[in-house]
Amino acid sequence: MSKAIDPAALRAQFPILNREVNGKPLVYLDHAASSQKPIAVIEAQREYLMHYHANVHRGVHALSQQATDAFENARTIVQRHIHAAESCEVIWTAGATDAINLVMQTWGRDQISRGDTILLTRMEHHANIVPWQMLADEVGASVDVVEVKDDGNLDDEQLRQKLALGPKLFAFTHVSNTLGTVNDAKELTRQAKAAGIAVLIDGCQAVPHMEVDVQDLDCDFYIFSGHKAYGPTGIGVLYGKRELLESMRPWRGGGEMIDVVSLEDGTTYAGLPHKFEAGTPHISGAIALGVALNWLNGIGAEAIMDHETTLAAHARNGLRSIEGIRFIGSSASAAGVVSFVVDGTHPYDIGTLLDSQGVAVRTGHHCTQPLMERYGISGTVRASFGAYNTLHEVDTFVAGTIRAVRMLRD
Amino acid sequence: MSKAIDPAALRAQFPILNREVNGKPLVYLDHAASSQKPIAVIEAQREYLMHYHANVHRGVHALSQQATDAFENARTIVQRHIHAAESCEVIWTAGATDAINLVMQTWGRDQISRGDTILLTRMEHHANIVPWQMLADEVGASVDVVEVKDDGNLDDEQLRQKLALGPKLFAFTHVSNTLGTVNDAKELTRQAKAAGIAVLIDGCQAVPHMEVDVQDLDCDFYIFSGHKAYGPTGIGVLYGKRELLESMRPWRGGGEMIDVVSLEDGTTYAGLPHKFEAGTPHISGAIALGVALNWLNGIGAEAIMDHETTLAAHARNGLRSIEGIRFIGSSASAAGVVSFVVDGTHPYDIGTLLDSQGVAVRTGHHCTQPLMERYGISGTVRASFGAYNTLHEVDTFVAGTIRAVRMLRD
Amino acid sequence: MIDLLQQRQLEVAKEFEFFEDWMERYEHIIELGKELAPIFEADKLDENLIRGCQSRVWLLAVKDDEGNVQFRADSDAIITKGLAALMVRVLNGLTPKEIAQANLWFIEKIGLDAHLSPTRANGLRSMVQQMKHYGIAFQAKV
Amino acid sequence: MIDLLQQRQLEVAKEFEFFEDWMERYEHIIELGKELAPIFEADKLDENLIRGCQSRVWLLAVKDDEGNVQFRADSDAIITKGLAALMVRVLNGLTPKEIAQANLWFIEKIGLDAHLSPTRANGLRSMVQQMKHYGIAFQAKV
Ligand SMILES: Cc1ncc(COP(=O)(O)O)c(C=O)c1O
Ligand SMILES: Cc1ncc(COP(=O)(O)O)c(C=O)c1O
Repeated sequence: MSKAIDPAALRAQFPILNREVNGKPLVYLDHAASSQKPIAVIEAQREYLMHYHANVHRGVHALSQQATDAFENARTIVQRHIHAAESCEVIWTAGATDAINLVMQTWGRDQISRGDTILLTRMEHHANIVPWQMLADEVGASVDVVEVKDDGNLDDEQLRQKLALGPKLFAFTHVSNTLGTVNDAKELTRQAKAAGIAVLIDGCQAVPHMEVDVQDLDCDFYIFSGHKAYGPTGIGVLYGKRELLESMRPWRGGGEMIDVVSLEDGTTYAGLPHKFEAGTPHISGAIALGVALNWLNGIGAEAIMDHETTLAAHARNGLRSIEGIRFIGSSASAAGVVSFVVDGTHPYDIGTLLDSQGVAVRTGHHCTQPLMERYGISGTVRASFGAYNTLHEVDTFVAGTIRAVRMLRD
Repeated sequence: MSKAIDPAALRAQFPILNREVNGKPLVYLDHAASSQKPIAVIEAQREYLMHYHANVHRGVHALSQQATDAFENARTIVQRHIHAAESCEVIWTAGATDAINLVMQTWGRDQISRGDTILLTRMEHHANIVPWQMLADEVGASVDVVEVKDDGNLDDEQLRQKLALGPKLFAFTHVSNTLGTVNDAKELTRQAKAAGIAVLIDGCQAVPHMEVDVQDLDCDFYIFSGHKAYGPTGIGVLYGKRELLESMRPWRGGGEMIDVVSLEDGTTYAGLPHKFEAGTPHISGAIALGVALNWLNGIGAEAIMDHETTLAAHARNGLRSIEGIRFIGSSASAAGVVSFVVDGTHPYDIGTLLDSQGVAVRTGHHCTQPLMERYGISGTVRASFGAYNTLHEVDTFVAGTIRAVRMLRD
Repeated sequence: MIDLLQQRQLEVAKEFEFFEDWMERYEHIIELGKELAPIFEADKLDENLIRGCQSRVWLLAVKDDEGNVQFRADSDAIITKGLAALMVRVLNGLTPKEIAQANLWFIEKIGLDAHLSPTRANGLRSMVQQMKHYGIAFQAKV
Repeated sequence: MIDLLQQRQLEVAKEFEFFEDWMERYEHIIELGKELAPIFEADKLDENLIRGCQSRVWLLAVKDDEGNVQFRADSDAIITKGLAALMVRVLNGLTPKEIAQANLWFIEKIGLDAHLSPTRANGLRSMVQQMKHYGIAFQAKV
């Protein structure tokens, strides 16, 4: 059993949570868009820039060595965190979006051709849709989706049918940023792999909330962003199976990713992971992401997930009294996300009125327009929780929403 | 006339300069690989993460608004700094390498085809070579270079001849990171544009050291990295002329860069600059880069350049007494970079011995292997200066080099 | 000559003076939104649409017999509609020139300037710009 | 039975004990590098090359009549060559098994462990690994 979270103690580590917004104490319920950062992460980045910044690799001087060691150590932290077999399977990217585009432009361009199908789900974030649409357009392939049922779960039956049609790739989100649905990533991967289909998992909303083991999942690619996992902005991760990464051509060209550059004899490339890391990397971001994942580990993924689902359940209970409320997504296995619309009100109005009470929620399509279409709406109000949120904050949010709806309807 | 720099006063703003390395005070002469950061930049990034971090754009809540305003304000700072006509001509990238690859993969893929030539110079950084080789390989185009003369200047006569052959693109560095050569970017651009050739300028080593005016240069693209210009890691800039950027297809797909995403009706893209900024950007990095450029401006580009060339001249004078020393690059218009080899010694040995005396220089090919080939060497020792370096540090470096050479030769 | 624009702005500023916090201000804005007559569905055309990131605003303008501009506006979000109502109330019936040159100080005065930031999701800034464009366009056509 | 490996490591450790700073240590390492007989140009083959990022190391190994391993090494950088000389001095003539299982504590003792970091540009770590690989390979062939 994991130790339960004490959010009060945790909160002391998040300086931003002390601030006021519109004269009210900030209640930050926009974790799914980006998490706040514990002081350890902020200080790690500052510490690096203050005391041992230098460009990594190839430097003979001590600073460069120290920076390189810290940078590569962070890679090892990521490897252990997601249980990758080797650290060279961890590629630093600028974020989740960048990581998916890397796979699309390298593996995708080589493996997907005219007539092929790329299978997605209706609940994907635009980051896991648009790159595949672009690729499909370019090579004459097509994009298909597994539909979502009313409750926000994938249509398993349809999934089986669509896998049987033999798509080249099945790319799906581990946890939905809009619905909170937690997909059974292991089972989905098993089905796809059994049919010889490559699997990419978008782990943006999973890594901050649960244990992830890429070897156990057996997926080909797994990607996530640092800034949603208590880490800094501008850094993300692509995990790929070694043989796969090795077989892929490089994407960005430049320093670091080369072996020998010659104008006359052509250029040869470096091995993993550097082959995919052209140019000076986001050194401070990688180091600070390592600290964030260690911090997450210290609390425990299970404890965080327990805490967040408790908060979400409490929020649903409170909101249920609102007449005309409709929850979007009500999967039994939902993570700490509550999305809803209220008859006769616009999400923007509710979001604005919550903001004026100090409560930060996200409103709109959450970069999942195809999912909005499915539910026949243009957007939702979404509250999403992190380790640092409290039941008291949920109460403030619920009371604020009730007040907002009353004002809008009266 | 610009005010002369007082490096002693400046140094107080760089915490890292107080540290010791191998028991000796750090003498950091590796500015061209990456600059150190003034405290204002480090604190701006920390301040952001401590007090107003949120995901940008689309958020109705106050934090998101504050973050977005700061992020977009940083774009305006960059615009003014490089004298771009409009802020939407400033695209955030993960760095210079990422920026060049963006141009290669969008503009390049559309404009360069079989039989076309891409003209570079022998002194380019791998970041401005490898992407073009990759593109050339892909489409059947070829890469040609303008050679460098013994003194490290471009061969003007050859340039004229090669421009007359009608390449599609001329991509060159504003300032050489290995030689220090400052190319007459305005004149080179003028010649190319007169022949209807597109121009991309790699400004990595120019922005930290001199005034840059992209409208005056009249180049099509101008790129640079934040971390070499007193800014943070993980952020860079692509400037492009508006019509050009507008005509280009997007590169990375994902959130932010879309207008409407539909699985059935296809996806439409956002306008500039967002079209090229898929995914959550490096918010803290952009904000801190804005602070770095303001800081640079406060000191004045001219004053920095004056200071650095004085240091470089002082270093050359001191080193000249070493028997068998050979300076690589001796252009009259050289920026604050001193590259050299010493007969009978390996750059790695000199670099290591300097490091043990606290002096950080870079050794090796500096990501310019084709240039090394040209001079028949495998690498150089390179000292590169920033606004914070002093004559006293140069003396320490010179004495340390003399001592190292003596040890290696005895 | 009474300066209608000044008079109306003073009036609005006064109206907002006594609100203690944003909730009260929004309460009033929502009120104004509800009072603003909706436009016809048939007028909700793309060409009349001002896209904010989240809420949509429709804005129509015609020149009346006296050469003054008559605005009509609507939005799918009630707060945005209330803001639109405020703008219409201040600018309606003025001459194209007055509109084109209007210095809308009341926006800052009543604390709505944050809503005018170019990065705001509500489109208020675009709406103000569009109203001024109408002013300029109608001036030109004289 | 004298443990040659231990004895040599103790010897090297003692030799380095009295150096005050890195410059003195490097002075000695450079000395060792100069004393190490260079390998034939003909042996500088790619197959014998261990690539560090900046300096190149060539390493050759043969089994002598007694079944012990004889190493030869060279480098284009003299400090790297000195490091190689140290390694050869400590491991030369040992049995394949001794080499394969060697615990090279002297490296940390004399402060060279920083040079062993996987990210170091000099290839020392690869050299140590390669020497052990030879040990393992020669063991297998017995
Ligand atoms: C001239 C030049 N161009 C391009 C680059 C690549 O910059 P980055 O590694 O930050 O992408 C560098 C930096 O090494 C450089 O000096
Ligand atoms: C499920 C999911 N996938 C992908 C992304 C894109 O991540 P980023 O914007 O950090 O690249 C997000 C974040 O919005 C997300 O929630």
